[in-house]
Amino acid sequence: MIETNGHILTVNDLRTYFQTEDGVVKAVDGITFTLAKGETLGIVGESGSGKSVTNLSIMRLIPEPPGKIVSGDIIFDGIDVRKLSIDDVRSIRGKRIAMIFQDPMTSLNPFLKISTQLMEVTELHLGHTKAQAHRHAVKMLETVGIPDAANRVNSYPHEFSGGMRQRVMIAMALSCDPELLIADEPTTALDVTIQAQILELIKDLKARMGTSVILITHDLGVVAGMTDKIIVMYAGKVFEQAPTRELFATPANPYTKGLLKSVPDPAHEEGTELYQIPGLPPDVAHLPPGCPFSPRCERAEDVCHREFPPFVQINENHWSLCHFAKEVYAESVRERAAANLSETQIESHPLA
Amino acid sequence: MEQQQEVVKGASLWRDAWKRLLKNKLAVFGLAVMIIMVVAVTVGPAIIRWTTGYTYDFIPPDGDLIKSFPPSLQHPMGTDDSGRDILARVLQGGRISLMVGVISTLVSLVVGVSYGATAGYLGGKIDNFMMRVVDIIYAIPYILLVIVLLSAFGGQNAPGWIQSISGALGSGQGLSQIILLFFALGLVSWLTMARVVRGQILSLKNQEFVMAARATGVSTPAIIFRHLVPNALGPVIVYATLTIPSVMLSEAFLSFLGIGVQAPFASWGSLAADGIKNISVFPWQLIFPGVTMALTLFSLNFLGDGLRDALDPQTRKF
Amino acid sequence: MARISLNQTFLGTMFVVVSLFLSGCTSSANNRYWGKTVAPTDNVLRYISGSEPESLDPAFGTGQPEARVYMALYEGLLEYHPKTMEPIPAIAERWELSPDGTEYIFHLRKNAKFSNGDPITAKDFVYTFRRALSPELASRNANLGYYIKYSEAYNSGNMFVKDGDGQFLLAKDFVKETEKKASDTPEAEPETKTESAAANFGAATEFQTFINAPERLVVKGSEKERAKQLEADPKLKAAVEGKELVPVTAENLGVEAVDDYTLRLKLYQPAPYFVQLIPHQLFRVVHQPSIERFGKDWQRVGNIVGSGAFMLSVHRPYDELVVVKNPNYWDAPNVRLDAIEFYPLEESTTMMNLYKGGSIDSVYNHIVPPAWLDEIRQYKSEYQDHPEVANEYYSLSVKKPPMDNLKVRQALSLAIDRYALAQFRKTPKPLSNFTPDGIFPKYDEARRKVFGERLKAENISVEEWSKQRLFDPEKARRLMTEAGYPVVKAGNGWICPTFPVDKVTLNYNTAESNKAVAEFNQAQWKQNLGITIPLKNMEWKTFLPFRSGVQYEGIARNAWVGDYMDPFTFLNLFYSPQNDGATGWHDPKYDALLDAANKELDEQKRLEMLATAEFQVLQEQLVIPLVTQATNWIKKPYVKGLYPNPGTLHAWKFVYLETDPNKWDTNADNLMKESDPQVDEQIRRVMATMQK
Amino acid sequence: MLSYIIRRLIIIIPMALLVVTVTWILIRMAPGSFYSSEKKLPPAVEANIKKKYGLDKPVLQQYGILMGNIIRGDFGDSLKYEGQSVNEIIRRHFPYSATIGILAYLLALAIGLTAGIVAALKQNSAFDYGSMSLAMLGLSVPNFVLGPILVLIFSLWLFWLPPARWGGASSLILPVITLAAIYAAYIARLTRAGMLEVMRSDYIRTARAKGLSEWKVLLKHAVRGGLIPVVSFTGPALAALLAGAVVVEKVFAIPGLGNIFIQSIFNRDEPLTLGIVAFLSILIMVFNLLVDVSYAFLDPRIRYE
Repeated sequence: MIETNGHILTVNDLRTYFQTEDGVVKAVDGITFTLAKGETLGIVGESGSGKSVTNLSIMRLIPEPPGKIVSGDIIFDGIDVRKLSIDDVRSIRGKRIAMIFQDPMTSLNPFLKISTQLMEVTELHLGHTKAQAHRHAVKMLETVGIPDAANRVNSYPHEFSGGMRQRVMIAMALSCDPELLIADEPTTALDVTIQAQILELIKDLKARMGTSVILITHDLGVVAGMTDKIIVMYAGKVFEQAPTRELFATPANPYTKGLLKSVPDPAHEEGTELYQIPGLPPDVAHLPPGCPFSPRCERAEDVCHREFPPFVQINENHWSLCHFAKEVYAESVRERAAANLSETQIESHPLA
Repeated sequence: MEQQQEVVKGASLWRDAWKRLLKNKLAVFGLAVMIIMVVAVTVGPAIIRWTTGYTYDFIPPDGDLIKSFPPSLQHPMGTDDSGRDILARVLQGGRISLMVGVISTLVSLVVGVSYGATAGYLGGKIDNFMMRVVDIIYAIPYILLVIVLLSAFGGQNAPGWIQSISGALGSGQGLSQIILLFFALGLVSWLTMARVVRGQILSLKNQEFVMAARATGVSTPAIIFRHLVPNALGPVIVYATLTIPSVMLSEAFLSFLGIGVQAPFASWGSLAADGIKNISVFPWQLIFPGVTMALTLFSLNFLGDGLRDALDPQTRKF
Repeated sequence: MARISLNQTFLGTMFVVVSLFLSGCTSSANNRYWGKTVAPTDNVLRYISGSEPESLDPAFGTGQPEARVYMALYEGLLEYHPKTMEPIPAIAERWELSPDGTEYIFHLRKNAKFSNGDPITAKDFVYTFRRALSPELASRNANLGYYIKYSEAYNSGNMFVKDGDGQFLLAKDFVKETEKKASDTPEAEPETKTESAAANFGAATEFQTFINAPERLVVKGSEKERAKQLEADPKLKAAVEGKELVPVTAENLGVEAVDDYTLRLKLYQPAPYFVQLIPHQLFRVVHQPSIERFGKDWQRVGNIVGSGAFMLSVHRPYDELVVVKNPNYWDAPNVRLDAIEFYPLEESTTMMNLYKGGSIDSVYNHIVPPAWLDEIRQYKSEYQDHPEVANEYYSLSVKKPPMDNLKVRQALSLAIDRYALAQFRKTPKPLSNFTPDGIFPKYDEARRKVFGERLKAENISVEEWSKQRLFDPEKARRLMTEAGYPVVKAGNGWICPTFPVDKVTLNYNTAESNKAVAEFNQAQWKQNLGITIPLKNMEWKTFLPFRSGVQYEGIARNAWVGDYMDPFTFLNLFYSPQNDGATGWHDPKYDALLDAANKELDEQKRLEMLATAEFQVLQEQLVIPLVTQATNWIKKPYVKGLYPNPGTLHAWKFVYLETDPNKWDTNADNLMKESDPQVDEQIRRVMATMQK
Repeated sequence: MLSYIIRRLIIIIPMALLVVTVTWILIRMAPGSFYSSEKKLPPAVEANIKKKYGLDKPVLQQYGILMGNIIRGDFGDSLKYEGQSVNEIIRRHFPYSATIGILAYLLALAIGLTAGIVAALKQNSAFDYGSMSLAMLGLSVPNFVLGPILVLIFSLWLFWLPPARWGGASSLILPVITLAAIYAAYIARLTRAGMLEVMRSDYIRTARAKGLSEWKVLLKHAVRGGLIPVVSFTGPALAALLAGAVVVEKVFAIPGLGNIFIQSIFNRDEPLTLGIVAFLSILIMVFNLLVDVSYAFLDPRIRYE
């Protein structure tokens, strides 16, 4: 048993590389974070930034080959997941760590009934008989708010709407009462109205069951009201890590600032153009020598193009990967003061 | 401006596919073998004739030499029952086999793509009717079709245009029969092509760019052939590569039944069919044409697979 | 070049590996026999008979595959001699020919029975003949019986013409002028003589009076065709107008059961060789009651009643046909095999595999691929070849240019090296004549004499002349040049730029051997005349009408297997109404010569007349003769009494299996000359009844 | 669903009649007739034959009679094989083709599925490359070459198995292997491709995330989707196999329907050709229908109206 310090999950210097035709892609390159029991962590980043790979690595679901976890520790409840046999990993998957995926349209097996897919989890992990499993499945569907669950449990996925399917996925994930729930962009593929419902559901269930949650998203708005702390990823690296409020209030990284700026604000004056981070997400296989964000960074200087930036600690819980982290932080603090935003006003941020 | 961008994008798509293809070792092997084959069958017969004097139809006048000799320096692949140089015959046969493959596939491409695309785009009753026609042709014994075609249009009965093609290719009626065979095989193999294309078009036709084209008043044939067909080209090209070997096998089958290419011409299939009869006495009669043919089909299949992966990296369908 | 050698290295390696494997395996086989050879444990012959029989009705099936099965199931008046194929006694013990050669009397043995035990009498033969020739049966072989008086008229559904006072009009009164003239050749016999001579042959009966009466006039049965016929002949039209037409019936056929054991056959003209046709399947006796009872199902196992040494026990079409010994057969004690399993197969490689694997004992002819012969020939106890009553030739379309030019035809023929061809095909013999050599010894003699006389003027011996006809490229080039297509030297070879190759094609039907021969001849013409004649192969049924209708341009592959053991079966191919030679050539003189020869009762004279006809065919170069075909045939060494006779048709009752390996055939160069005491004694006994 | 099946079944009949009609026209266009042979028949004999088989009637009338009989299910008697009805010939020879066809398909399935699934699971392994190269070889060697080579090895060198003919289980081994080879190769490639595609799909990731074992993921979640291409291939392939494999039947002298069909064309045996064409086209269409129906069972998303 490894010392946990009350953390349900500790990820230390995780590196997951992919061997591709274009060379080695360092999808995740030295990620470190911890997650306390009952805590919710948000991982934010553009597509390709490595956030999904991080979580697949935790579950050891990286397809091998071409992928490989090159180094790092993944300590889940005192167990080093990386060192487990694949059978032992399976006994954790679905039972102690569960996942919800981005696209509920494709994540459910179209060939099998909902009941079958729900039942097999509890049959496997909880040793349910078919009857028990069936009852449990119905109960779980009711829990996630599916009307007429007793009948609908025998339907096929295609007979459900997208939102309903995601509810089914959540029901499936929570079937064994897991200690950690990883929700990988759970709302991206859904209509805006449904998005809110699903998020509300996750929040609600988390509160009830005390599960720790990792919420992966590219949408800062989603994490604002849900999470305790946030990791911002870019090009396989953690660019900034901070408690949610602090990150929103005083970001210490130009990339985070850019992300925050590009969130549309309904209160914003009409006619002004929406902010857009210039350029495209980087080709992870061919990163520039310096800071990976430097080509797009408005305040990049020579050193940024030349040297890889340091991971600067701003305060106890706030880190930023930037040559000018302190400057950016100071700037944010200034801006915040100028805007005279109160803490309560952050709570009422349009996205929260 | 917009169009230009499209062109650039299209070109890079092909360039990417080409790059991916070059990374696939088996596909590159297949491509290399095919290039070598094509070059060999194109210039090979002339080289052999020039260096040794043998041609595909040269039967020695001396009765003692009219039999099957094992491989030697003089005849690297040995000779066949009639004392003809097998190397010369294999190279000549390659011309016909590859031509059978390519021409029949072209016929199947032209007919199959237009037919399938039309059926798929028009849809409804017309589609249903057109596909039933395909079903019916599919059920008609194609051997009968070949017999009727060959007898009705073969030899002196050949229509002028076939005779002029065979004249242009430098030989008389023997070739016009072969050309008929190309068409007969092409007429059979377009059916599957039509089905493949129709399937592609069905899934494409409701996409936004078609709606857009329709909304701007583009005519139906233009939509089919300028907008839909180019987008279905990937699977079509892949399927075409795989059609070549299957047509070559069909030709071999017809040769096995004795209604294939016209003597003294040969194809790899007919050489193998002849060789298999003597396998226990003169194995070289089978081995050389057989290995050459298998190697070619092998390469074409690899190339087809590689092209499919290169053109369509996400959905690696069979 | 570099590439080729690279490719060769790769393929060469493959080749070495495979051939090492091959040689390692073949050397382990025993050397004495070819393939697996073990003494038979049961008394059953396993024989491949060719394609699936079209029918088990001997009057219906036309091919040799059928004939081989019929020879087990049915017997006729006479049977083929196992070696020579001359007719020998079967159900008839002996026969007599009337002095005028138009009437046969067969004396049937009294103990002959059908397989169900019913006795076989002359009445059964009358039924058999009438049935075989009936238009309703529509047998494709029916014309083989056309020598029998009124059979053609009956088979064609024609009519006699009866005038007011009940008299029938006679044929001799309506002979057309042209035909009369043609038949006025010096060799022709006066008709009256034949009629009087036949009058008192055998027992006098009422039928004999009718059938010996002068031949009645017949006209076409169908109204449409009759109208056409009468239109063409005003004299006939006038005579037939208003007269009563009486259909020719089965009863009018020249076949009569004089008593239960005497059968009389009346021919419309002398045909001394007709007896050769009597063992033919068309005339093998069938069982009337079962045919009438079961209708079209009479040939099925359980229904079928045969007359041969064996009877049907199993028939699984395309798989096997098993016949077992018939206990009711008159000569049953001398039938040696318990059963024969016939396998209908067509793929020669498959047959050779079955043979080598020891699954079969023998096959029909032309099965050993020429390429295998060098190896198989060493096993003399198993492999045999022998000249066949069959030739191979190219028909020429003599009415169309350039084949209408005799010199072109001769040049094409002389440019083929038949020695090399025979050497290449291994078993056939080069053929300079049209009728196969070495099959009809008496005819060969007559031919030598006749040809010698004809060639005296040219001051050349027959041998020399024949030899030159086999290959003479110099003369071929000269003739071609004379014909207006100069052949000139070019480099090492020859060219003939003006020859219209686009007007000539060598057509042949799909078959491995036809292709090989065609390619050989194409190369010969190319090398010796500088002419590249395109080849064209056609599927069989496409080819047939194309050839027989002389639709082809130039050359068509042809071959003929004699229906009976007489040169006439070959010379008949150029007989105008027949034209199976497919050349488009007609000559009334030639027809008249053949007619006259067939009426000739003196055998020697007749053969000389036939030889004269053949000389004309050769002089006109209507066809390019290639080879005398040969059987090419294998049988296991323990199979005895089976001979490579000229038709490869075996009288099964002489066949037996020898279990003692010491008595197996060993190194017999020619089985036909080997004596087998058992078989010889059996044949002698059968033939003894002829002397009664 | 039921009404869909019935509708599809009903349309089979007119389609088969159309196929028969086109085939009939082709036969009539082809030169030669069933009675043409080496010997040119005398006109009287030819007239007798034409009369006997009703060929002297006007062509349209012949067609009418033919179609009338066919609609009643009577294809008449073979012209080549006297006294045997077409129905009887089909009934008699179909079982041979069906036996080797089904055995070959089962063998092909067993080999192809195993090889394909294992190759997909061990993608890029030696087994994957080995089995897929073998499959490619199977697709590149014509069966008229493979069959005789097998015969040479097993019948003529080792004397283990009979070289040809129908009779006993041992005689089935070589033809079944010869016939199965190309199908096994095809199925292996289809299976591998299908499995690879499915194994990459999201729902397989879901299944894995549940903690299911690889085998369970494979058998419960992947196989159904992965085998759909195999099923679409099975329809036409099985129909073709049942209909007889001409080459194998010729090489091994098996009295199957395929060879008889080809022979009937060469013999111009019109009723037999038409009968077999009708039988085969119905067979093909029924199998295509079966495939479509089995999609509905395999894939709950598919519904036929």
